[in-house]
Amino acid sequence: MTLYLMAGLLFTPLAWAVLTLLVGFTRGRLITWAGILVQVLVSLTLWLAVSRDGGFYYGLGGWDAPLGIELRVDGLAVTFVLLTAVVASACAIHAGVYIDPDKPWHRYFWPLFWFLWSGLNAVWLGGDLFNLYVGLELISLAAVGLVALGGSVAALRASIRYLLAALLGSLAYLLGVALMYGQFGTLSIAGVVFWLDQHPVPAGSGLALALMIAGLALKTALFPLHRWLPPAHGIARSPVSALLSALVIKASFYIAARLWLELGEPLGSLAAAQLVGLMGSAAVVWGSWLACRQPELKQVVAYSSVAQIGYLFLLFPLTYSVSESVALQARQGMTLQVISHALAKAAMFLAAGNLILSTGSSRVNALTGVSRFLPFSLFSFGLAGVSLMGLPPSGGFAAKWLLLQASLGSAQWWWVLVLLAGGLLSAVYVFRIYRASFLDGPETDQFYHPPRSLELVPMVLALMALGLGLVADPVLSVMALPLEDGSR
Amino acid sequence: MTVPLLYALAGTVLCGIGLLGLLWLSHLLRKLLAFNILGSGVFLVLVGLPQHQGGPDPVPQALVLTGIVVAIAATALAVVLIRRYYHLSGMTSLEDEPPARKGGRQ
Amino acid sequence: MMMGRMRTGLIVLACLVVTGVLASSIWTIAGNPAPVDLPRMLSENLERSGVEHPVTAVLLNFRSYDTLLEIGVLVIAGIAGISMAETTARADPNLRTGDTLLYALQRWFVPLMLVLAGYLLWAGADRPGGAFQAGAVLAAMGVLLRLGGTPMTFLRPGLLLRLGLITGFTVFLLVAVASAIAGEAFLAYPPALTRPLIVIIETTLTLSIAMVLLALFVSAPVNDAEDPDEGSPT
Amino acid sequence: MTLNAWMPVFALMTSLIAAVVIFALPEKGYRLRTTVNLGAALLKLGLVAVMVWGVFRGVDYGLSYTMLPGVTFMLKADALSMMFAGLSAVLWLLTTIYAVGYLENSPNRARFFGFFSLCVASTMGVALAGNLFTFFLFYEMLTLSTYPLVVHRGTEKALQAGRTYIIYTLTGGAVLLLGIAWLHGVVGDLPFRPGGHFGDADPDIQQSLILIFILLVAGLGVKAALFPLHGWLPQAMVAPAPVSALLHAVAVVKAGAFGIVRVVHDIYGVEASSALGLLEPLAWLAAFTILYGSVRALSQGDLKRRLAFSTISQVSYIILGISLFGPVAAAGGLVHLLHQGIMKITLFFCAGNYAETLGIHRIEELDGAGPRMPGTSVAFTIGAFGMIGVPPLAGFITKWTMGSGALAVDMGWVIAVLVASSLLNAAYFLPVVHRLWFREPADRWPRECRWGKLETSAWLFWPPLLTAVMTVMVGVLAALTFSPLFWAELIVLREYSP
Amino acid sequence: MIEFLLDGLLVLALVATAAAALWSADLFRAVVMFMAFGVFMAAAWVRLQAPDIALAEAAIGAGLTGVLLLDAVSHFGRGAGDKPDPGDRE
Repeated sequence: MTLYLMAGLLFTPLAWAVLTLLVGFTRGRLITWAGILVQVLVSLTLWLAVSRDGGFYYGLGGWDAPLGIELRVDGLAVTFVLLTAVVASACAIHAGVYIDPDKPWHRYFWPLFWFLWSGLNAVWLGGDLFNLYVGLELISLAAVGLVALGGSVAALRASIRYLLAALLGSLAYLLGVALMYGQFGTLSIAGVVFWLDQHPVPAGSGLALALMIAGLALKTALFPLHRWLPPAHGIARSPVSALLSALVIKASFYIAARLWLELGEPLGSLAAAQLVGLMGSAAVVWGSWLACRQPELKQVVAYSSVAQIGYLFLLFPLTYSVSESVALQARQGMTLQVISHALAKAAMFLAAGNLILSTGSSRVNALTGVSRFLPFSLFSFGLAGVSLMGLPPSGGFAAKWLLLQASLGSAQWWWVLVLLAGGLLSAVYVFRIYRASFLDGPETDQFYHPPRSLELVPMVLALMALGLGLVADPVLSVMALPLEDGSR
Repeated sequence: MTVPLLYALAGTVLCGIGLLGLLWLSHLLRKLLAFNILGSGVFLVLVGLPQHQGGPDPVPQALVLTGIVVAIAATALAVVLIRRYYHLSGMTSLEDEPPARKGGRQ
Repeated sequence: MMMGRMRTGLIVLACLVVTGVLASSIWTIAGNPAPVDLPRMLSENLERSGVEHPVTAVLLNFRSYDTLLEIGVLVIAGIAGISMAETTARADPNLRTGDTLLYALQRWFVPLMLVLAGYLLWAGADRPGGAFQAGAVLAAMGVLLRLGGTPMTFLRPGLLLRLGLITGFTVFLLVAVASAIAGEAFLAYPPALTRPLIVIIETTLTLSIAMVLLALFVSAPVNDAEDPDEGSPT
Repeated sequence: MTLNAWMPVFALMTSLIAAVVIFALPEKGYRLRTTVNLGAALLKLGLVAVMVWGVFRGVDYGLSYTMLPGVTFMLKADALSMMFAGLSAVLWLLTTIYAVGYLENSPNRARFFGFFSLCVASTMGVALAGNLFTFFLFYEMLTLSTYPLVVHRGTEKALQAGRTYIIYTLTGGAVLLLGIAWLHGVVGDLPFRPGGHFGDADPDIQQSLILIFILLVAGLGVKAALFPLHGWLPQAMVAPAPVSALLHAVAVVKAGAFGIVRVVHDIYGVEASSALGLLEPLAWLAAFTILYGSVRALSQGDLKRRLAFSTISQVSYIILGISLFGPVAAAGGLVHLLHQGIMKITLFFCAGNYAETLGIHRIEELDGAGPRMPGTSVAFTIGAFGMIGVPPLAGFITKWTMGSGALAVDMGWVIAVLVASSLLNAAYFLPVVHRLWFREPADRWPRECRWGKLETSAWLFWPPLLTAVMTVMVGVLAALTFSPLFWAELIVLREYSP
Repeated sequence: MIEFLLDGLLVLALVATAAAALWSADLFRAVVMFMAFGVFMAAAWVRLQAPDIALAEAAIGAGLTGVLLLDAVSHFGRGAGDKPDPGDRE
């Protein structure tokens, strides 16, 4: 059963990429809907299967690690697979209506989209260092292609910048992989962990981890390596921006987090952990500050991504040499933050796209009077904002609460300040948007009203982000599931 | 000190050079060259280090082959983008803001 | 300018530091023995892999998932490239040169390269060589022809090109999923058919790889049509 | 899950669902919207009434489930929560009626009533919350749902006020969150319980307990408009009259005061808090705020601003009451939660009427408005006298009980504070009343009367009269069962002898 | 010993061509240098007993990439802003 599920999970996106490449945009949309159906069903079934009877390793090509490539299918992985299925489908449905089918180059949207999806699945499940590298490259190139689609100067500029950053990041990661292989003679993470359990830590292997995490941090746009992100996420079509902000940057972070959680204790150091945390805090403050000063709506959202990424990296100091319970809280907080940010940010970008569509301008102060004539998209934007501000009962709040508990529990009060200050700063830029939209505008409605389907998608996502906090416990219980047969 | 180790160390030097080029140079084509050199350096490390002990190791060699293909794919794509960018804006670097859009990146 | 110089200095310093640290830690790592001896396991399983050449075995059997995704990367690059392209713009004269050198090159090299590509492909199974090398050579040949001014209409973005791009990938994928449907793991070849399957995959891959690289080479400049981009003020 | 367990949820849902429905309705659907509003309000009133009776008989309404690892979402109805819930249920009905009339043919009504219901839903949640975490959930929800009401007018001034409001409340919320999270880290998840949890707090956490208490009170003090944190309240006056009525009489300030009561009574417990030496400073702070608010009120020329500062002073009665370590005083404070609500909303309704009917905003414009609008002005006078504490009105009951309570725990200085504030109340209310009745009307008012016999639209006319009558009733009938005073004494009984 | 010398020379050649590829004033020459670098890399792979990579490098690294870049250079016109000046960090 699970064999077929896995095959379906890996096969569907790639196959659909092929199919959609052969047809035009409009027909591609139909095919995509079918693919979404399949993919969501498969992901859901797999999630249920794993949450029922635990995770497992899946040796591709019938070869187990270290000779072959092993996928690691545990609670966390399948949860992110499911998350991807939800967010990506939402973006696809939105894009199907949002993107103008007459432009000849838009036919290439679907294949790139599907390749992106397959890359994401490969990363969530990957248990092999080099395979993760290939997955990352798959994602990066697909993302760059999506940003560059349409090929205006600004888009090209952004995408070239993005491409160079991504390439540098993956090379740094690959260099780390090279060192790991030179050191341990295997590429399977589980193998390395297993060996480290028995043996003393060999000298000089810390750099490998450092290089990998540095490269991934660059791909995740951690401050001060964030400068490539806002142009790329700001210039792309809204569904694309949603995909990038919600999922793509999470992929590289996910790898970094996984590496740190498994290899951090032996290979890492307190100084490194604190440094990463510091950069995260700087990202929170600096990103929010810049978000407050952006004249354009999508730039605000993009910089808010820079800020929100900062929270994620608090995972590093909060899991290094702390008590088991604190580490658990930090892990759970990180996971919730990833999920809720993915949902909320996707909703926000899609809603922003709708607002831009209807105001005909991408500037914040063009929103005057929107709250009166098209409250729906604004409402979804606002709800997503609630989650970003970390106000209850949103998933963002649950994440913040757990991180607070973790930092209080490990007596690292300085992160507490960061968390609270970050919440207030994000409130500043979110309320800046509300304020602009509440200003009493002209008496008459001169806005273009987008079709309901466009308005519905972000609303659904935003509501999920908002409700996540209420059902956090069951979700987390699935993510805590261990692998049925420990580490290899 | 063995031959593979020597090449691994040479790889580190190439990494240094490539990194320097990638950070320092502004002309996009040169950045691209730097990226390729950096890649070659990484590949040398990837193959050289394991082969330092016990002879030729096909696994990293296969990995490098994969890596080379990925690199050429990225390079070719980058060339397309860069050429179009030049064609539309007449610029060969990301230095100066194009007239097309202000604001955005601080 | 002062700032610029300082920054340059910083960058150089940083790179030097990175190189130094890297070299030193490589030196230390080279000191201690690798715990897992992969090459031995490899040679033990080699005969089960269906090909004699270990590298090919790794690429197309042990770690075939990597290869699949990597072809995916190549295809993506191709797609992104041709999404920019409009090949008629290639009619600019200075490229359709009457350069005698090019003609000479073409006359002598093109057949040679064809042969070479064929050899590499065929050799792949048991001697060095294989799909990538062959594909690259093929692509290089195409580039030569192209520079020589041969139009190569099939490279115009159209169904034909797109088919060519993904043939290899599709075949690979079909094999992968066929094994899965047969109840094996994804990408597990049935032992009997391993060799022929690998050969088929390699052949189609060669063509597709060449196709992608050529397409990317051809599709450099550009259609001047643009979308208004959302990030920018209107 | 029995039906009883779900009662609080129903009480919450009535207004939540109402909010969603109203958002969904088109701007035009005036009649339908009003029906939904009033229907929901009545239904909620019924539910609350049932629960009051149940709580009195000792039925246990409550449900809880694990929301986060180690954190439960808990709804629970006890005497104190029923007091607040009852207040908001009654006043929501009246305010809705009033608002329908007040906002007749003004734009964005769907938005207004939607957020209005949302705001009441969160107030209900605050009242019914079973532990600090749940309380915080609805407390922040309240902040968010009131913002659109404050900035409803969409003018620069309104947005400015909204800005101040949000900065104050969100910062307060952050502080509160820190306090709650810290407390949770120290002692885990604590349900509200009469008598509190720290009767025997082990000495080594006392230090952090004190700090946490300060954080909590500081966070809640923002909404309760305790002295240094009151800045947002007068500014929020730009909101439409029904909103400021709700904000000041029921929802926001009371949520803050209510929270402080919860912390002192049901988390720390009075004994523990006084043992930790926390109550006395709180009492002093409250006393100072009482006087400060009244003094500032004297110098306000704008009617609503004067009322706002009066609120600042009045709300601190509640805090003063509970921070005096003694049952009688506590009862006085708690009963003021209700009394002040009723009186203050009366005054705001009247202020709204003057503004809406005669375009009066400043006090000196009120000359002779009494004869012109007798009903409204009678209501206003009653409310004002109540505030001053003229027997036998509501305010008198409060002050009397508190005074005797203070004497019981021999804290004489409180009497002085009460007297002084009453004098100040008189000083800033009597002139207004005098202007109303004994000055010559200026004749710049619209002559024609659009509403037949009534002085203003019926929607605006009856609510203030009703609340004025209540003001009298709760005073006169204070001795009866189910009078606010009785209920407050019930609460105190359960608190002081758990 | 002798092959160590040889390897040493090869390494030097690698470094030299790499540097030249990045910092030679003329873009065209830079690309040519890069192709030379590719050839040396191929040699290095042979020395590392990795003939497959050697072939791939020769075909892709030296051949194809070089041609791509040369074509690009010819498109840019060789003069296009090709002096090495401080660039922006990614």
